[in-house]
Amino acid sequence: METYQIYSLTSAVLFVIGLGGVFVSKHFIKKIIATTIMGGGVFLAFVSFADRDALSFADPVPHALVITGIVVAVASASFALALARRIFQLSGDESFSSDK
Amino acid sequence: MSIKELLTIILLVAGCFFFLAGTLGVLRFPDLFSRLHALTKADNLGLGFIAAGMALHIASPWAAVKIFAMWLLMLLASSTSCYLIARFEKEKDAPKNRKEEV
Amino acid sequence: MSIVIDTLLALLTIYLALQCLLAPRLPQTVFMFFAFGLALALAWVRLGAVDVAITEAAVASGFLGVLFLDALQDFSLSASPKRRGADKDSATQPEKQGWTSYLPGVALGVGLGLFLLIALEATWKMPEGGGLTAAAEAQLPHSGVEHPVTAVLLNFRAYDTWLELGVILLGLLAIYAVGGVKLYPRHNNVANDPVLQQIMWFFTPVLFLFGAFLLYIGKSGPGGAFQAGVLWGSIGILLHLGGKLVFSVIPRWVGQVLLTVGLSFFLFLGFFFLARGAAVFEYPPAYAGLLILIVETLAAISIATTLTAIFATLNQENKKEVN
Amino acid sequence: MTALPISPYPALVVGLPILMAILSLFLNARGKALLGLTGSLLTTVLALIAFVEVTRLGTVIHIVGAWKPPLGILLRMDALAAVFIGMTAGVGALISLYAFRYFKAQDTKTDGFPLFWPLWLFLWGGLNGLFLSNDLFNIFVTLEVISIAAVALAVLSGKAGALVAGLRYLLAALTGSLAFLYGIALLYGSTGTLDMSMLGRLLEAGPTSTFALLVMTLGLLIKMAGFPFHFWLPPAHSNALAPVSALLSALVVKGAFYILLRLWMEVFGVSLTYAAGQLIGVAGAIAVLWGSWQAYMQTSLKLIVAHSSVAQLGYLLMIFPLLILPSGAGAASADWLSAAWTAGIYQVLSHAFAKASFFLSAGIIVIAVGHDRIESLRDLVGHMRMTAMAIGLAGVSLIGLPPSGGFVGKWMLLKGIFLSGQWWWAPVVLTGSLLTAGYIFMLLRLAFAPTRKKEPFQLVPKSLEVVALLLAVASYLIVLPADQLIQFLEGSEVFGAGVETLLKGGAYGNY
Repeated sequence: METYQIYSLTSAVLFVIGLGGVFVSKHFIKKIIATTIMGGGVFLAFVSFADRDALSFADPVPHALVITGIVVAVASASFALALARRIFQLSGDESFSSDK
Repeated sequence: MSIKELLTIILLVAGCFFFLAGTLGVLRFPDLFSRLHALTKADNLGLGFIAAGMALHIASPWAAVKIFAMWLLMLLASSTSCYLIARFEKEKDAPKNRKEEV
Repeated sequence: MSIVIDTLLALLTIYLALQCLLAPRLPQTVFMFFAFGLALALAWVRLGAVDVAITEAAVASGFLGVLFLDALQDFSLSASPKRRGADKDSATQPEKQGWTSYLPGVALGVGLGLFLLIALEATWKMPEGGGLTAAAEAQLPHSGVEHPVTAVLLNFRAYDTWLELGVILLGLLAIYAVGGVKLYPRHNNVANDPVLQQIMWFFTPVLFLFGAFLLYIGKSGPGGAFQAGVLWGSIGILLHLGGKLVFSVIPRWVGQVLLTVGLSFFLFLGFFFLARGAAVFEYPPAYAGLLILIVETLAAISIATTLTAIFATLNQENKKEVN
Repeated sequence: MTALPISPYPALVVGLPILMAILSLFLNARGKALLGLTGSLLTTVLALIAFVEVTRLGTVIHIVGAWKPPLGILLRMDALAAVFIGMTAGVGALISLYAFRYFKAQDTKTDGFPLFWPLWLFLWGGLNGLFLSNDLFNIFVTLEVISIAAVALAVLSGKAGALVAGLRYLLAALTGSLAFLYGIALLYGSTGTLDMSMLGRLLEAGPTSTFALLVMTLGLLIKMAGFPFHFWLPPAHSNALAPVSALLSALVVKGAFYILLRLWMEVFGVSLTYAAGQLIGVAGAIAVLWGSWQAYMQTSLKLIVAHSSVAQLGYLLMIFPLLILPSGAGAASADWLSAAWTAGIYQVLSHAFAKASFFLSAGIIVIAVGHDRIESLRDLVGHMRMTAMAIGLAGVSLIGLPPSGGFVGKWMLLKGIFLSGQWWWAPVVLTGSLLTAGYIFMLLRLAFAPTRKKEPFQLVPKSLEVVALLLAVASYLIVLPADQLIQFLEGSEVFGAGVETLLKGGAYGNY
């Protein structure tokens, strides 16, 4: 087993953990963190392929994509956090009410 | 094995030992202040040993300066945050304390 | 040996991710999140992606973690009566329901398990695509920089990076749209701790220098606009926490210029070349290096300002809640 | 490498709205509104020029930074993209006019939600970028621009209900985007390119491409509120401000549909099976029935309209099974393909115009009466003839009665269904139409019913009513150039010949 294979398999596991977390978690912050974990899995997949395709240096395109992706994900997550905090301020809710 | 390598290994092992001790302290000590104590003192020392070991291993003056600067910044940051957490804890008289549970 | 290290690191990452979601209390979740981010950064170093590791440690784990930590004060300190015991895990909630209430959970578990198996098979049996390493290597001399990742980010796929700067700005606008805050808040409790003040004044130039170093080194090695922007942004956050509010000191229009200068200069450059008959973002090779450095500097300034503004806005919400 | 003509317009229609958004940040609330409106109109003009350019030259491209794919990003404006950009321009311009007046009338203390304008211009730039991009990762970034801007617009009112709906929407959209991105990672890993045309040629059938198809389809279904994932749409759309609801339902969900169409037709030619098409068709069919039924059961006007969006999006999913041939059938004999395509396009166009008109009318009624329970429609005809007419026309277009655009869409869909022999979809289309007729006529009955006790109707600016009516009328006017439009679409590579090559060999295009 090569190094990149370990991490690409890990990426699939992380993605599924995050996906499950988004559905199962109750608290807003946990849901947001679950999307971040999902994102971590996706980015790990990209980078592990970059390592596989390395010549004199690792494939730079996935690295650039992941940097872009991380920043985009952080922007969305901080927006989600702002929404969650505002909801808490207004109504005191920490989770969606239909989720029991 | 040259004397340099031997020294590197000794330094790294010592660093790891202090890190381990610090972590053990964080996990096992009863209250926040002693935990902070374990965390910052032991870990700073451990980091110092590891930094010294790495500097010896790389053996280039420029790298040694960088590693030393890294250690110094870490020291500053960790001691400041230790101080701030302790002050926050001291000023707060309420018995229920969230940071303690971490 | 390296296989063992990688396997351990992979298992640690998975363990931390699970712990992060399963931890019973919110503070634990957030601290596990920090640890998860650092483990992921280590994984990226193992995979040779130093740029990504710096970005992950600085933006995803660092900045986002700080935001979560800040939010923690909001959620866990106030014991509002309308709280619904949301911290608890779904399985531990002793509700009086029959076995049918477990059906959705079981179905979800089975579905996720199947999904995981297919995902693992798909990753395992992936054909070799070959990637774009060779193409990037061939074009690298024409890009104006020596570091391939910077070349891809700011030249080959400059359009993506431009849109990404837009996304950051948009994120800030979106946070304003949530409402409940004045645009440029005025602080009322100034932290006048001598140690904090001293450390603030010490770290400000150090962080600035280190950011500038990363920005400049991005031309030839790991580093660049995003990493530098986050470091500079952390200056703003530090000053904000120390009671020196960046946005109430500078005039409003300066703040607006700083927020948008990266995105708008990038766009201006694109339109400038378009007007001269070239494609958007088509830098003439002779000036490419210089133009990229200018774009990166301005982008880093904008990123730093935007991150500071995001933090200041969210932190102010919290201040309002506590006071 | 490619003989397609190069044009600057693809870059301009993305750049201009975002430039205007940046500029508007420097102004005060009043200036933001003025500049926002100017920017919208300028973007509309530019988009129409670009549309004409495509009708004149055929597909035009713009190679960003002059770096050719696979390393660089290609913007490609073909007939399909041109139609979507034109639709965005048409609907967007009218909604901008409405919003300008609406916010002035609605909210005086904050000077009418000034953040609407930069957010909407960002959204517009993102949509145009999405329609033009030929690069999967770039599509992901534009999708994120769209999601963040859309959610920010949806929560603009700042009410708790809107915020909760917005967070639900944002989390769903984030999950969808990341699933989409995961598919991109797998595709990049197995082919080493992100360019859609190249992917279509290089992709080989296997577990990886099948899984990529699965996650990307799921991700886009979440984003376009396809059946099992429609939960976020009704609260988000019904809680937003009127112009925002119109934008969200007319334009934003169409973006995800557009990408789904492109992916299935251009990239995943090899991994598609007959069963996959049937599956997505079933999801669409359930959405049609469930959404229509839910709409029929609602008692508030905006919720009716929002649930009806779920149903109308279901019709869009139902064209997918028609586009995949059963194994053994030759593409040459499949003469229903163009009918199915046209059905999809007309459904998108008519839904965009009719639904926008519907939401804007609902906004007018909320101003006039103060709430949006359906009793508020009582005696609407007596008080606001134009709004009543807009609701009537838009409703008829949603049902799919002639001579509306919705009729062309549903007629073509039925034609495609019968020609392809997949008759089992036909009852769904008809039942959906009947249910739609049920709730539309319920609304119209109220509108015509005279009241004894006069509810106080507030005065509503006439210009708002005119815009809503114009949008409703537009959903009929799109029928007039039907012939030309269909020819225009079939002449481009995606349609007609393009689809057939695709279905034969999974290869696309001429470059």
